[in-house]
Amino acid sequence: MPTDELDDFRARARAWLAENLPRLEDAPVPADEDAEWARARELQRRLYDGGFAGICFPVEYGGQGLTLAHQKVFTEESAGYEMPLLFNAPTLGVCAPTILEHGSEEQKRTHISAILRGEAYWVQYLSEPKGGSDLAGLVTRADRVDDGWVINGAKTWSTCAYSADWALCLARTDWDVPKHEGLTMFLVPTDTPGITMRRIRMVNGGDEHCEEFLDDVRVGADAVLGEVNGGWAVAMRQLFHERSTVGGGSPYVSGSGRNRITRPKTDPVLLTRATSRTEDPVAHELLGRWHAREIAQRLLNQRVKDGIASGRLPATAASMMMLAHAEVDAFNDDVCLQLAGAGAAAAASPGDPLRTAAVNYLMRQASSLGGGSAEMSRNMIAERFLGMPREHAPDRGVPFREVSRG
Amino acid sequence: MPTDELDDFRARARAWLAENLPRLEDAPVPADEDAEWARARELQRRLYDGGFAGICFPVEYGGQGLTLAHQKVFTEESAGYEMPLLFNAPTLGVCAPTILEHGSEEQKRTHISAILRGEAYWVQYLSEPKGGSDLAGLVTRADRVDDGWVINGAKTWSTCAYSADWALCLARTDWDVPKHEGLTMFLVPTDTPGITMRRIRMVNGGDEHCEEFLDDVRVGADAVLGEVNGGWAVAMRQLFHERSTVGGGSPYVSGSGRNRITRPKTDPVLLTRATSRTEDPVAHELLGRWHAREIAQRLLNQRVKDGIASGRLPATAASMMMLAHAEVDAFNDDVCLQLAGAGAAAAASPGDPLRTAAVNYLMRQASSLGGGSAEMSRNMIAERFLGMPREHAPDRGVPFREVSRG
Amino acid sequence: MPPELHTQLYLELTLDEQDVIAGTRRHLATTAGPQVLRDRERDPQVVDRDWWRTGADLGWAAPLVPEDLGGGSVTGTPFRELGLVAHEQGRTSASGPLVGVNAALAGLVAAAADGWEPGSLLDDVVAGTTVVMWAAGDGGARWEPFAPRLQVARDGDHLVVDGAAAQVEVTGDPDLLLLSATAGGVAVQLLVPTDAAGVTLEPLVGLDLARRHARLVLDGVRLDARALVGEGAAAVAQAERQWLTASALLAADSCGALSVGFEMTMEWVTHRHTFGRPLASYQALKHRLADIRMHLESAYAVTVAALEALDAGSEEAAELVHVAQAYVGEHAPGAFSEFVQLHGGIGVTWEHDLHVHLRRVIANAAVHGAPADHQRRLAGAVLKEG
Amino acid sequence: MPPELHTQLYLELTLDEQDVIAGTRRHLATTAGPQVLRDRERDPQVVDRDWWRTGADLGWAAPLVPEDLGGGSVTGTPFRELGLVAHEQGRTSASGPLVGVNAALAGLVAAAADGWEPGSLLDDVVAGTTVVMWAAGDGGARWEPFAPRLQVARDGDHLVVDGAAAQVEVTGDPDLLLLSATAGGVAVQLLVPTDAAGVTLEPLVGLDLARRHARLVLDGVRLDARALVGEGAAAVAQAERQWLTASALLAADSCGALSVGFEMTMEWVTHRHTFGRPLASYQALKHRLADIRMHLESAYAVTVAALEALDAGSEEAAELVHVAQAYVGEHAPGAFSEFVQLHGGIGVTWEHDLHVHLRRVIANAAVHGAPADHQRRLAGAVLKEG
Repeated sequence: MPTDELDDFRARARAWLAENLPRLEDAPVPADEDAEWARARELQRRLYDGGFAGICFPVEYGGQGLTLAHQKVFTEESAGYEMPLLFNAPTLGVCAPTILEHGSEEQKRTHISAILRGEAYWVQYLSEPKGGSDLAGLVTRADRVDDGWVINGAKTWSTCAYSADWALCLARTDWDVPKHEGLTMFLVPTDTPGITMRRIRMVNGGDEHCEEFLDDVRVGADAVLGEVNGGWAVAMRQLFHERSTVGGGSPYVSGSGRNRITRPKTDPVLLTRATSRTEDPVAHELLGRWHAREIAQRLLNQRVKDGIASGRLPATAASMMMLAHAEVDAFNDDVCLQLAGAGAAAAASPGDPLRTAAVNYLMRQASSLGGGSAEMSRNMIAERFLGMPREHAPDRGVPFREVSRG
Repeated sequence: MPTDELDDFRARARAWLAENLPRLEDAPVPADEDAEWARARELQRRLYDGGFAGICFPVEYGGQGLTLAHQKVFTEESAGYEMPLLFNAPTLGVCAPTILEHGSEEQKRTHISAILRGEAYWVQYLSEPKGGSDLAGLVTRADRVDDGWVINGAKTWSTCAYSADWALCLARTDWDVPKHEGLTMFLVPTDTPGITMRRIRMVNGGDEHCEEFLDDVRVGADAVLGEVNGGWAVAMRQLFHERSTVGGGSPYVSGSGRNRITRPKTDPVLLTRATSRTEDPVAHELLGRWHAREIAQRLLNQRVKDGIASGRLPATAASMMMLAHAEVDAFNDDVCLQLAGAGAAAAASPGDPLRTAAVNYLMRQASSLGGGSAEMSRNMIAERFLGMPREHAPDRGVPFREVSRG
Repeated sequence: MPPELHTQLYLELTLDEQDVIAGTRRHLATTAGPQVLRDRERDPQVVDRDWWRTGADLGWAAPLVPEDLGGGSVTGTPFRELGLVAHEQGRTSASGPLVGVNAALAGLVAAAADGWEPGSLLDDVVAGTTVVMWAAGDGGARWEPFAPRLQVARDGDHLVVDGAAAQVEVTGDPDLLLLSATAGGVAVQLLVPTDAAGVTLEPLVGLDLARRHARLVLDGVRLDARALVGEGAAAVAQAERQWLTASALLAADSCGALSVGFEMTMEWVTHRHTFGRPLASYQALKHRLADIRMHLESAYAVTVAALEALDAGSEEAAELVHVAQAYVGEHAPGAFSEFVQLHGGIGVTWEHDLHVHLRRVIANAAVHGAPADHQRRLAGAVLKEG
Repeated sequence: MPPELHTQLYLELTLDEQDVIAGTRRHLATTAGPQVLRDRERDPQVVDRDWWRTGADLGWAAPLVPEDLGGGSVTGTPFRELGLVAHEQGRTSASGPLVGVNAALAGLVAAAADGWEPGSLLDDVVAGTTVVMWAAGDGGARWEPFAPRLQVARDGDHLVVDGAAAQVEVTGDPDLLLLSATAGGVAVQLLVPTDAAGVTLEPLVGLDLARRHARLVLDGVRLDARALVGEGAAAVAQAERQWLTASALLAADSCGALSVGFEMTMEWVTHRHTFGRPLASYQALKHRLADIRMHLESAYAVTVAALEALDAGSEEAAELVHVAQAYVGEHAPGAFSEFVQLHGGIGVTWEHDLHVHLRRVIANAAVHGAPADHQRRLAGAVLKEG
């Protein structure tokens, strides 16, 4: 596209931002979580009114119909401004594009524009308390009734579900076919009677994840996204968009900045200073090893993304990024625990870096659990990328009803 | 038994040793390998003539018919004297007791007394070049002919086979039954026509292990040890006696001392001195971690042996010793390579400790390979000790002829 | 505990030891456990003085004190006996001052032999009516027992003490702290009543949910001269004894936590299915659990050796205690990290018990020295030997 | 290499780079490989000067030398170009002075810019008729480029040099050594002809079967004043350039060795059966190979980044070179150790190729600094930054 057009867009964005959004340093501090969410909705509405919401979404559903290049320009220009970052994941980055790809015309018109206007925050009802790595083995059921469906089951790990208006909920609609073939995706308002939501407290104090219990939740026939029993294809696209969003490659998110709910990583350099070990040869070797691995992970990600984009690497190479992420994050925690040494036991404040090192160690595996475990990544690399024999899976090709579920 | 008797035995042994065997410092230095073996045979003969050979072997086969306590006394008293240690493994510790348990009366009379007189050194023809951990999957074949058997195949990892007179050779005699059920153990003179022996050069310069090719090797019907197709039971006893010998619990070996062919381990403490790192905090933490693991291994071995002996632990707990051995040996090499640092590339002499650290790293897995791999130990611990589900083994219960062998 | 997993600190138990275990378990059954800790998360203390007195009735403060000073071991092997109690406490993540009290007692008994007059103190501690905890180190990355620096002035029969200790353990609301500190460049051991005028305890945020820590501030605190339990070389020797005692008991406690985490994980992988198979059937998981099981058995082996060497008064006791803490401290957090991984997301939730035990093993490998502190000691020893 | 395993240093190659690879492979095909090394184990050199001249004709000594000094890169990206050659040499465990010559050239080109007069030397080195190798470090556990200590006296237009360097590389029988040393407390770079009177090279026992090392003894060696290539800060800057060049090429060489070891192992586990199944079907082995494959891809990523940063003259070049050596040096020996384990006993025999490559990766992570040496540099950088 002509650079001129991008330059014009940049100038327009810059002017609008200066006029309409506060600088980060001037942004109001929300009194509580509700205020924070209300503020995000308000900011999203401002973007919409200004013509900067949903830059890569089609115009007919309320977006701007522009390109990834425009989105990148806007994200660059909006750095330093207060932005509705809470909307990025999973609403804009995951749920909206999935609806865009699989929704009926009416679903797209209704939901995508509501999202872009800041009127609907979405969440994913995917994982289940008994689920683990085997998403397709889920047991939440949706049974057909005269006027639609009735859903029963439990979901978990839905991020910020307490603030959500709508959920993409995957449920089993046919138990007599193999596991992937009997799933259906539903659009469910979170205030439907029968849904009980509970926040999950994490070991590091975080409580952004939720668990939902669905008891006789009734939805209409129009709640199905995509085909009945075609839910696995929808979920696959969701997972694809999730990876793009996490990996920074999604065209659908807007603005950048550290998400409030990102797990606070301990920084080994700060820790070395805090423990007065800047002259300690042991700390030096640890820091050097850590830094080399961190840089290696960054460079690996770039290489694999480029390789997949250019077709020089198969898409299955992406599992190496997941595995490296898990390994490097865990190593970060190992290094920090070693640096904290005897200082890990107690601290004057919860934010003390030595204590943070210890508390984060409790979450050492978090990167390996999120988005499929490190074991799944290793299986993927071995079986799909390297072509080694697949694990015996007794549930393959078997009616789900007959699968052993422990 | 009365302590008096043991005291008498000790006094007699002490007097005889002083009279008949040279102190280690006075022992002749053998001119070459052949001389070393000739010397071992001569010393074994002296023990026999003096009434101290085969202390725990029955009198009728040339032994002394005494107890483990006597053997321990003799081993204590013989410390500091030149002893025929080369006979201990595998001849006295492994092969002789196996013949004792499974041999015919004639086999026992012939072979055990020849061993005790120092006239026969034995070796094991067990592992095969294509074998790996799956000993029972061996493919050396013995086919029945009119007057006995004809053996074809290849064997490997036989220690000091170049000096041996006889071999215990395991071969497949029935291909139409599952793998464990078609094996037979043979007593084979190593000078039988058709046997070609080749020494294996190891990466660290050692060449004590051999490989043998058997081409139409003919043995008589009386060469079978135990039952035809009952060879697996015999091999199991061999492995049992091998573990006892390596673990220091065998009643059949005599004397103690470092075996010439033991792999030279690098000592991290010496290395720290050699690299002038005695004041280096990095070296200190490495040394401390290494020392803790070394001691832990020693204490684990003691605990597991005691536990199995008292029945408080099942025999399957022994695999933990194998696994710890592999882990601690590998860690020793890791520590040494780290301590050697930039000094690993070259040295003034082959014995330089920094170079030894690097060369031994080439053999880092040796402990994990010998006596079944670390993977086998992990399988044993998981499946037999902890009762976890067994690996799928497509060769289980299947005629060996039909087993996929790659 | 499931007998088929053989997760036992001692393979052989005397009848007396079986009684000790039974008594310990009875007391802990209803008063300890992860749920108790979650329920009392924000309470200043998890257990009260009555709870500890019941423990003292069971002999938890008696074994290290000679009979003529009011104590005594029912099994005849005081460290093995306390190791059993610590192991059970580790299995339940129990609260209470077991480690701190017995460490202090080890030093006070040595001080009494050095000529310090205990009066009725040891009797009261054995009875559980007085709680004295060892306070050492200063919360830094490298552990040094005499790290707190004090000013001590003499005023007639009294001492006047100023200064602070950045981190002392106050689990069980101690009456007295046996503070190892440096005054004017000299090592001292001081008994500081926590209710003396000028003493402030500022609560800290601890990792282990069962233990409580505080910053100790001393502002012109007047102490009886008898409060000076040891000075110079005597203080160093007493603190060494305290360190070995605390370290050995912490290792036994971690063995308990590790064994319980291992059992929970075996249970989980056995019953949990994925892709139509139990988790326990996946070779990669089997192998990791095999490694951990071997590390657990090794942890038992080193811990028992340390406790028995202390009982025997062996010359190797110090080395074996450092080996125990270095080995257990190196392996326990990593093993728990695998347990968490094998449990999936549930393992990082507050409601699950795993993190309670993981906090415990991290704290046990920090509160009186990290693995690196013990490794450095061992390096000193092996470099001296050869 | 098997395309399905994607073991390639660069994912995208220009046509010129494809030519470089093709030429390199042609030359190495019959002259390099583990069997060549075993056959020439006891020979003073593995390759002769003709061999190196053929390499020079292929451009192996040209890329770092500007065209006006007689060199030139056919691809326009000299470090990427040399990285390709080093990678192929690593795959075949090739002998020859590639790393030492190019390291020396990097310093000499910098010296020429500092005013040192190269005369015809650079032309001859580019042509392969003269071989000059960088000699630095002293074979100790910690690597310091200027570790050898010399006495240098001036005698009119000449220098008289005494001293020794405990370990210099002499692969390919160099005519000259570019020695980084300290004389009177000052860093110097000296060009020492190996055939000068008073120069002795005492052969050492090397680990890598393809490289040869010696102890260099200088006994009253008279050198032309031009032999002093750099002194003080200039010498330090030149040696830094030499170090980065050598380290980046060694990392590329190790990537080649690692890729070949990985391919051998994949081939082995695919075709080898045990208990009626291919080794490749065991999950524990699959997972280990998955980890190693990811480490290999990361090794490529860091090595390529280092080479490209050197080509770009980027400020980050030094950091990325240290990252490459720290990362590859940390992971490559361990990966090979797994390869050996997966091969079973055959992997520790002299006849097998695995140990030849393992020797190579250990030596590559030692000869110009161990991972710890690079880690310390990185620590210095990150501690300065924040």
